[in-house]
Amino acid sequence: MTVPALRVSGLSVWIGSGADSIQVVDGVSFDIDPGEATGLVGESGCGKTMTAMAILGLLPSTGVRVSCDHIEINGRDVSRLNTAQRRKVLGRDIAMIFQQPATALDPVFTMGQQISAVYRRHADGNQRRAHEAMLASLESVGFERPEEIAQAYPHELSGGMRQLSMIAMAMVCKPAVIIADEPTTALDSSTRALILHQLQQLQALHGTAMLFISHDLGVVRQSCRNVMVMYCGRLIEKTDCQNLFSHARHPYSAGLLSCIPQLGATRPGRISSIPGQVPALADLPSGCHFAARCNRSEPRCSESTPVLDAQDKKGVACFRPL
Amino acid sequence: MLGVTFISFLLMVYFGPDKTYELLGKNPTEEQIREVRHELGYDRPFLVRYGDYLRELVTFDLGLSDSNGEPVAAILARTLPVSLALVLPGFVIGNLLGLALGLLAAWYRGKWLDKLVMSASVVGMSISFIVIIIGLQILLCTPYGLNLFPVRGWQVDGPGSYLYYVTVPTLALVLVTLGYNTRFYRAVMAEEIERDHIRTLRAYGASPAEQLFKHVLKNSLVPVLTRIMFSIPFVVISGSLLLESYFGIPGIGLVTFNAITSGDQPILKAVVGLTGILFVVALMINDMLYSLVDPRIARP
Amino acid sequence: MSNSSLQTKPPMLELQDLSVSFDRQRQLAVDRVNLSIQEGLTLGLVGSSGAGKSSIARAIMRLHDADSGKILFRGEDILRMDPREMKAVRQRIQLVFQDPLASLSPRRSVGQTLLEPLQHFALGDTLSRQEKIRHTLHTVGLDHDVLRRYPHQFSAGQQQRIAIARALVTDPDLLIADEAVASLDVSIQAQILELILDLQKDLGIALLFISHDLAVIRQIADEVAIMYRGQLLEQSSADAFFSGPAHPYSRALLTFASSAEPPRLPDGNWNLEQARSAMEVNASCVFAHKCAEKMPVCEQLEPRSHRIQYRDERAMEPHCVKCHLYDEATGNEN
Amino acid sequence: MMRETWQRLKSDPYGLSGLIVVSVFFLIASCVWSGLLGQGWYEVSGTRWEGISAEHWFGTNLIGQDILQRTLFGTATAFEVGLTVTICSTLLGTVMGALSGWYNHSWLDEIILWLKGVLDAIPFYLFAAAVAFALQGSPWAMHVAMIVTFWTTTARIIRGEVIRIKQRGFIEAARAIGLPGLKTVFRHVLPNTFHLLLVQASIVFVAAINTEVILSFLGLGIQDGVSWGLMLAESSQEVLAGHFGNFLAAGTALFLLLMGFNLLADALQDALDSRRIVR
Repeated sequence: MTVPALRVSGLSVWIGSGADSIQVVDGVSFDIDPGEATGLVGESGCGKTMTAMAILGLLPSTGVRVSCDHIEINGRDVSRLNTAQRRKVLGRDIAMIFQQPATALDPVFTMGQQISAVYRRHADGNQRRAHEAMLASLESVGFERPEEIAQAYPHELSGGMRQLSMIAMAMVCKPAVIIADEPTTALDSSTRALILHQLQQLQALHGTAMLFISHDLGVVRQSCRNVMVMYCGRLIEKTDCQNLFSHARHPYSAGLLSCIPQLGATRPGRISSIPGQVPALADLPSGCHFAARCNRSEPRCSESTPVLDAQDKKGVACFRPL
Repeated sequence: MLGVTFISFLLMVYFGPDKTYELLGKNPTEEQIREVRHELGYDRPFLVRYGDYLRELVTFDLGLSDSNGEPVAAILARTLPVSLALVLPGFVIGNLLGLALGLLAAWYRGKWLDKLVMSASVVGMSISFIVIIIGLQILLCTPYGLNLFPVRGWQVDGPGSYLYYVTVPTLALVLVTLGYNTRFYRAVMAEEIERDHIRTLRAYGASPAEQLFKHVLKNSLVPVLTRIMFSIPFVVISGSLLLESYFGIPGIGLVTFNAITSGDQPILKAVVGLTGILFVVALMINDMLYSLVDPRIARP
Repeated sequence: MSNSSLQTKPPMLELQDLSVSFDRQRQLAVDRVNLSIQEGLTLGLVGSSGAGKSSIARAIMRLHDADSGKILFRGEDILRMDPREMKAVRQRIQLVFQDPLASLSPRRSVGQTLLEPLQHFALGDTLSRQEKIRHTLHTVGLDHDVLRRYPHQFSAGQQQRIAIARALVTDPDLLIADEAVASLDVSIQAQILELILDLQKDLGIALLFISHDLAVIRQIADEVAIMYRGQLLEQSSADAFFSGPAHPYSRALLTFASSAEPPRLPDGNWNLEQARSAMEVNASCVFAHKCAEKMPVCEQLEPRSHRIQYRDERAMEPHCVKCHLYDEATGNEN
Repeated sequence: MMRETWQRLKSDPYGLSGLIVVSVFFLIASCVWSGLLGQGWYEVSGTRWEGISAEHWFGTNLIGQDILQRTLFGTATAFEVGLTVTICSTLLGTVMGALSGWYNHSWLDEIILWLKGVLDAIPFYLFAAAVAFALQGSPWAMHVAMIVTFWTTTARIIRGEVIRIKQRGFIEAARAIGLPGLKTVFRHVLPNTFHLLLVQASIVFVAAINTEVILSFLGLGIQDGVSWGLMLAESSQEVLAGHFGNFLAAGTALFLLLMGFNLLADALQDALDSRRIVR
């Protein structure tokens, strides 16, 4: 059995302190193997980004509480590291791609300076070798003339070029795991296709594991083999993409799928939507959080909480799955 | 620049102190009044007087002081260095210290160190300049305190005496500006630290030193430089005015203050012009520094 | 394009050669667009960001001045109306925006927000206004106990319902929805789309639905218009369009949108100069620089707009496309 | 919305204590205005430089006036100056800022911006002195000088905020139904700047009191009556002779009031944080 590139178990996050604290991530556990891309899907506010930030340890130390059993990268637990040790891991073993490349890059340094700084920090302090690694990385994401990009400041690049540069920065140290948080949401459709393609290529080439966070099931289907669905801070279904689209088992996953408008030569019939609203995180119902909106719910759904088997690749947190 | 001289001229010269009565004493005849006003040029149209003033400024032909007949240019040349020497140390220390404390507070925002620095700066902001000056005098210059420094005066003839006279005014200036500076710099730095690209740095394992001194500082240089550049004219003129009149230091502030109270128009005109020039120079240097610091301005 | 149409009913809203520019920019935001919307039907206006879709909406509402052309609302040119006539038109046309929270005045309660248009257009008396507000809230699926609450106390979906209620309270004949579901999560998007479809069925209002998302357009539109860089490239009935888009740009859009197919890469011209030069205006076809079926003529001559001739019964519905491929004089017959 | 703000303010101990301090001072000032307190500020009721006694709690000054009475009266002076300057300069700043923000890029905006630039470029104390002489020693010269210079900051803040708000959807929505510009500004724009105005007003208040002290000290301030600035000016000579009554009384009162206002301004800023209300 292979060691998973990223293993997260029992991750929980609370915002606020004491009795007023709100749990935004609730016992999230999953594995991602080397070279595997897994999508994390859910609506805004369901805790996707919080999960990513908690894995990297980027949440502020005041006002937020994180607890987990362990977070392992290539079998090494990084959740108990002190800040100095953690800094050595970030960018070298695990790298993150952010949603807004326009603001995620420092406006007063050139792309080359920013990418080689990452390489020099983690791999090799030598200026020349860092420069070469930086150029190679820029080339690998599809830039024909990496020197030009290296000398450009972020504001001189288009949105798609900035995001490609961000990917080059993530890839420059060949990390074991990449977390991409809505990497294409800010881009238009043709650029989106290019970014997704390059991400897949690089990930396959280097055997990198990827956690791909998105609200868009279509994008996840394009770029990931496996998928996890999140609702109100909990993972409610884990499966592979094919399976989700053909046989979603959790009623929420199925409802979400039916909400996606379909293209076709004939005009589709009535859109089906999930009744009701996502409950406020401060005021979550007990048991299954989806029970009140679910047409299959029964009394036990609001009395006890269905659980998902922690490290399995497939599973559903539902008493009456489809 | 034109605007500054215009408004100042309007206020200080056109509506300013009228020397007619001073020269004539009480109960002058109408004839006398007209004669003196003509001599002083008060009866000429406003724009002509303003034009003359601009010409004087451009040619540095600033005329003679009304009160003691000394050339105005010479007075400026004598007093400006004194004022600079007086306020420069306090200005530099106040800004550097404020920057350091602001950076510290911003980095530990929400923690006890931040709260301590911020509370101290609120206390500092709440003490009036005058109270600080008098308080420092009691503590440092009188027999009721340490009695280490002179109460007033300025007889500088070397580094030792310079320190002797400059310490208390400098301390006062630092104390009065530190609170405001710290708060300002903390606000700027805290905003910068919360920006997405600093989060990116943390996600890629940059050390706090690299985040703060390389990225936060360089990104916040624009507001910081603006504040520093634009406070220079004020510190030199306004700041020195109070310090000099209190400590009896013969700098430009004192000269100006005396000129206002005695209606010494040539000096007022010169000071107003000087302020305008300082302001424009600050503006120009500021623009130059911008394009050095921010590539978005240099390479749009 | 509607000039060539065989429609017997006059359109409700018709744009004739409408051009709109931003402040002294070289490129027009909207470039000689002809478009028409029929009473009670939905026109889906599609294009990527910066294609000029929102500029059309803003020009119709006179929020932005048009350079040239006409906007005919039931035969009258909006651009030549005096303020009194315009006020009457504003009551008939209402807007719904992309960001629901931003479009609601933050310090005014829902009740105040809904009352404002009624007061402004002097509709009804105090009592009937309250009744109207209640009724409209019910129509969009909200209880009247929301009246005293403020916009930030609602979820995004509810906020958009409030914004729709504000638009409906004056009983408009045309609703312009500018990316009205783009910032919403899919489950809420589905609820809002459902609401809009129901409203249209019940109230019989026409809809100009602006979106970048072809799948959403497929759900809601009777007719489709495709824009690229300020120009209208294709307009047809939705069924004809989705069974066979004619313009190369439309086909590329549809390919990117249908997630089932693997993404097809645009030829990688990822360097600075090309990216910059792509921004330059060219006198020829606006899509030529990215077109997979480019011909030499495409870089020399601006294409004209053509009716596509179908042999079957759909020929009654005009399908127009602005591309040399369909021009017998300049391009190859497709 | 005001209720939420009040709730947050109440739960902030610093802000609450600031509010209490300011309220107590305001109460004193009201008593002085209504003739209940501090009426004997000009009476010579003792000998010069008396120490602390039951009759003169803070001692007496150079000519034997009671320092407590003078401090109390100075409170009223401080509020009079602070309120006048704050109200006038805030109104002026709001109107100017709203005009130049709403008619952004027009000639009106240009003129207002130019005026602001000029006023900001003139060193304040020189300006105050010039105004004092231009108005021939009118007792309102100090107020005028402060109002004329202080409105610029308020106007700059309001202008920036108006420009920001102008681009938001709800303004577009108001324009789409054809709401007239002025109505839009008053109904939809200015209410959203209220939180900034409140904070800025408290900052102006602090600046006004502070400046009054310095101007009075320079002889450009209060002409009749007594203020903390005049007391400090008196004390600057006395302290060298070891008489601290004036200095301690006026300095402490000044410090407490300014501190109260600063704390209140901070707490207001937090409580009205725009990111929490107007997202």
